[in-house]
Amino acid sequence: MKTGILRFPGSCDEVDAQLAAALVGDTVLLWHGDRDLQDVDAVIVPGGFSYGDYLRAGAIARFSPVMESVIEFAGDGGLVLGICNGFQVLCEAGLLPGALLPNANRRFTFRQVELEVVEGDTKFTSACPPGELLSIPAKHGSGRFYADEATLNQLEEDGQVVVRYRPEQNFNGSLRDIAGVRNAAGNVFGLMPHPEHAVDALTGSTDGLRIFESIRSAVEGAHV
Amino acid sequence: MRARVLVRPKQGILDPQGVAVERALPALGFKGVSDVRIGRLVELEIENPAELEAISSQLLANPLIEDFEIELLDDAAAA
Amino acid sequence: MRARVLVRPKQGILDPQGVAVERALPALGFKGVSDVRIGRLVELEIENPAELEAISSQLLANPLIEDFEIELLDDAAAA
Amino acid sequence: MSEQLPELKDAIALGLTEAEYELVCEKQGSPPNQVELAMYSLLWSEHCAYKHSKNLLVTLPTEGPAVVMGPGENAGAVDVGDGLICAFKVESHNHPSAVEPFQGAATGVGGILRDIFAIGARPIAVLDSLRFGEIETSERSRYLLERAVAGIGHYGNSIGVPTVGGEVYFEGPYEQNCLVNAMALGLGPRDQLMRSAAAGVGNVVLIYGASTGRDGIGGASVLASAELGEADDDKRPTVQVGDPFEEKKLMECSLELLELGLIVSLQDLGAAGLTSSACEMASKGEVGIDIDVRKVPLREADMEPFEIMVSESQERMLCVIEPKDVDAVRAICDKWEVSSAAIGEVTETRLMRIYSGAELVGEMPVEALVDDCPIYDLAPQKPSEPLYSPPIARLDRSAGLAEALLALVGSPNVASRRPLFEQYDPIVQSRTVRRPEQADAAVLALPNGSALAVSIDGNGRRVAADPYRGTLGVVLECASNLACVGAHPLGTTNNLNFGNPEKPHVAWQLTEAVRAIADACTALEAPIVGGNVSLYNEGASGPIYPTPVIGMVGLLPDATRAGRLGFAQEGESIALVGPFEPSLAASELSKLRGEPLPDELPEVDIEAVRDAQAAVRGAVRDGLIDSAHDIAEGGIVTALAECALAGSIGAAIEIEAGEDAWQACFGEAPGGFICCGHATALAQLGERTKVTVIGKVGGERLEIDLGSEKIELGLDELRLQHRALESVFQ
Ligand SMILES: Nc1ncnc2c1ncn2[C@@H]1O[C@H](COP(=O)(O)OP(=O)(O)O)[C@@H](O)[C@H]1O
Ligand SMILES: [Mg+2]
Repeated sequence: MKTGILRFPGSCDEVDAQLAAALVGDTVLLWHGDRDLQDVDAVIVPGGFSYGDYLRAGAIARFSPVMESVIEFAGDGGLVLGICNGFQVLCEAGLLPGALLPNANRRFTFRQVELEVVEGDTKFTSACPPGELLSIPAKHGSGRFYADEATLNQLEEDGQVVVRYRPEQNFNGSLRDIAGVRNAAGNVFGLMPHPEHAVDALTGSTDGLRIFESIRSAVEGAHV
Repeated sequence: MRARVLVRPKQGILDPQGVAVERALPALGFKGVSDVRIGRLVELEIENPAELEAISSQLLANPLIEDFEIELLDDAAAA
Repeated sequence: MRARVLVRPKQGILDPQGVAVERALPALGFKGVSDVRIGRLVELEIENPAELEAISSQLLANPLIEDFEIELLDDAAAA
Repeated sequence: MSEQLPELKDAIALGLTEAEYELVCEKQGSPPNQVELAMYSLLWSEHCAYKHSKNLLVTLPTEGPAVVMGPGENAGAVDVGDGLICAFKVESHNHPSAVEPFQGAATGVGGILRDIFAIGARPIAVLDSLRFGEIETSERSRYLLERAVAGIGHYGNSIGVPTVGGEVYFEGPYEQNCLVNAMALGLGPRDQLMRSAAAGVGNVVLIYGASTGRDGIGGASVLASAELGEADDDKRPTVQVGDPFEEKKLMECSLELLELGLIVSLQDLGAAGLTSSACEMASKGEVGIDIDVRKVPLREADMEPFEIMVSESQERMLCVIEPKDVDAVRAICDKWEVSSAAIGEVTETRLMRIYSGAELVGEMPVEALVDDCPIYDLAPQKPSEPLYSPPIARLDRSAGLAEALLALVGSPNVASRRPLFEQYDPIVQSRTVRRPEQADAAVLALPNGSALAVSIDGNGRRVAADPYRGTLGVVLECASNLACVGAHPLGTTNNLNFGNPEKPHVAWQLTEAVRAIADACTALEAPIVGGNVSLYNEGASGPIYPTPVIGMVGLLPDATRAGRLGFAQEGESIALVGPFEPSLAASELSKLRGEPLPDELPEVDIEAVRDAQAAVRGAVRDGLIDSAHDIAEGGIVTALAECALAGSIGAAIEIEAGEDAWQACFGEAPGGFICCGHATALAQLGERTKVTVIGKVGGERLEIDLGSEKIELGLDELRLQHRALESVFQ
């Protein structure tokens, strides 16, 4: 399996995502100005502050040449994972429902959070038993998930809410404690916390590794 | 021509910044201020003002969460 | 009464947001946009509009790096 | 530009003395024009010329086995093995932060990061050291704290460099003149180390990064060289606004240029902008430089030549490259969307020649600009009267020990810093083995399995009481912090934040502090590889507490064994380790009681402390003990509470209080550690240094039996107090 990690000017966690993805396969960094996705099996839109996140997080990055290819790739069923800023970019690009607003506490906040895996049978969570708790760091200034009531209801009905903050852990004010959602087709997933920063006991927990293992199973399952 | 786009959080969406300003005012001795909303002010020089609608809805505002309003400023009034 | 305070980066002060937006526009197919300045839009309900000047300079804007402009909106025009 | 030559009064307005102005005229052979005077006044300012501190700084020890680059370059560097170096330095942005805390602190971080990548190292960590007035009573201090922290986070988070540690203290003397110091570390290949000396006559001088505007004209340099009085609005020029996105691109672009070997020499543009970078590059390279200001990319069209030369616009770098590489360098800049322009040439003239197109608008000997500023001797004198008024009492004399402990744990100088540091990203780059509040020093993994440890420390109140011994304590505390994670020091950086050195008692504080840094660093074999000096930190009511801030970088061989501070396991033994002789002089408790500063602190046995550090370090490395924490503000009992809170587990302790239970509980001194581990392990540690087993880990309470008295508090009660700073951030 080969994972491509996007690199925008202003990306910060792209190398971290690459290190994590390298634990389950090959990796390549994809430059924002290039359209060629280099035959990757999965794409990660990483964390950071693409284009400075000026105006609105993710607002400018979604128009980059590489995102045109990613939108096409996702349309063809390719796996796309958006982490933090990547989640924001995917929402702005319309690949995921909803939007991410400035945190309710008005501050950039770093915290190790506990997430509940709501949907354990997605392409991104198949390695997690449903209901499993993951300890993963979150760090962002605009992570308050918002969608209108009707959309929220529909997301819950269709099993598109993949991970939720545990009680007391939702510091950003996300509606219904939503930490991550997938698209209707199930091949695009975005979340605010950083699974790539939870893949090594030396630097924290290893709970995030499950997400990457799930992606590998999805890709390799599809290949056989 | 100089133009101005006012971008506001949609009604019904929590605006924590606005709430914070509202909360800070009484301590500074200002009473009687309410319903504070904080948004973005974009001012620009544009050759073809007909494009402003598209620029605003595609880039300057996210229609899911924000409303926008376009004001054309005649050149004399421009700063 | 409804009022609006427009807060802008002072002339000569770097406006990183404005620069970023200006650079992004050509890629979206919009040419002919220049001199983009991004500021804050504050809208509020106030009992005594005479206080707006003080509120703006003390809380809403930082006079060292920002200018502000006050607009009183008649109640009908208020959103 | 005005045709008229500036006069003496203009020179004085720019901060030169009459004698200095006359010396400039003499060096120039005629009165300087506007461009020349602007450049002289900046380079001869305290900030650039170190005219009151140079003679002291040369007394610092700067050599050691690990030192690769000592003071004099953009940052110092130490060898960390396997062909890698760690570059590090601390910088102050005190006066800009007092005026506009968000941008002041943000651009402080931006500036120190540029110093790191200017020498070819990728920034891997930031630490901050902050001082404000009393937040419990000062609205202004709360505002400064909140905005400075937001600014540091804004810059460090956005650029993808983790902020892994820091310190913050609140004391009355910082009310008007807050301190905002930032330290950064970088990692890079030893053979790619870059220096700033311009070289190669005929080579091209190229500026890249942000365009040049009127930011901070006369800013940091003039500001940093004059006291900030009450009605000094006219000394407050345009504030510099930081753009971390621009700096992120600038950093990636610089590192790529260096990796490709396209750069001959490199220098960031900091205080005094193009003037100081170009002149220092020319000076170090013993060459001349011609610059055409019309070629500098401008943000505002109508700038005068002198404005372009002194602008302090952020996020800019200056490099010397070979003419054949110009296109290649500009192509890399374009890739990163960083603007670039060839603006000059290296010459053999040893002159700075400034052109505006074809017109020569300034010509100065490099040596006169950089080396000929008069250096002043200090006139140190120990004050006969107390310099600082006593703090306001906040703890009643009738309070019991338990009540005092709660007050200490909740006092702004001791309470948890979480509300601050959780605004910083401590983990980006995937190297952070110990985050804030997990251990006394931050720990960053290296590729070969070893790890760097870093700590930054200061204690203005103790230094104010006794500049020499107080400063010894600061340096020792830094090394103790490293020992607690298992690291030995490789090198040290320092930031000397003091008042007006022309005042004899400030000169005395400064002289004594530098003497202590030299003594302690020599004893610890932790040489000084760089630093910064920030003088004239005064408010209307006098100087700040003298505040030498020490940053120390160390190495531990096995990252997986990095120490922690929290109590680990039920049933383990707890020991007091090291030659600890507590005293209430200038302690946190005496501050809470509103006591005036004493005249001196007890003597410090540097060697004994050093040996205790070695013992603790060894025990952590060998995996012998499970926690280690050095005793600092609030004494042994506060340290015990911190270990219990960090480990979320209680302890039962017996302390032989002797005559003075207060001193035993809350007295402070360098050299004490709280360690926990199996009884046999602690006994083994006892063969290397003084060890007294004082209790056991367990339960949900902290119980301290002092013989005649007892302190018993639940962890919940302690935790609630410990969270006191949360209220500042709502
Ligand atoms: N207190 C100090 N101790 C040791 N070196 C110092 C001290 N203050 C400044 N230096 C050294 O002097 C040089 C110039 O410092 P500075 O003017 O702060 O550099 P920059 O222009 O990069 O900000 C640097 O090499 C710095 O490390
Ligand atoms: Mg420098």
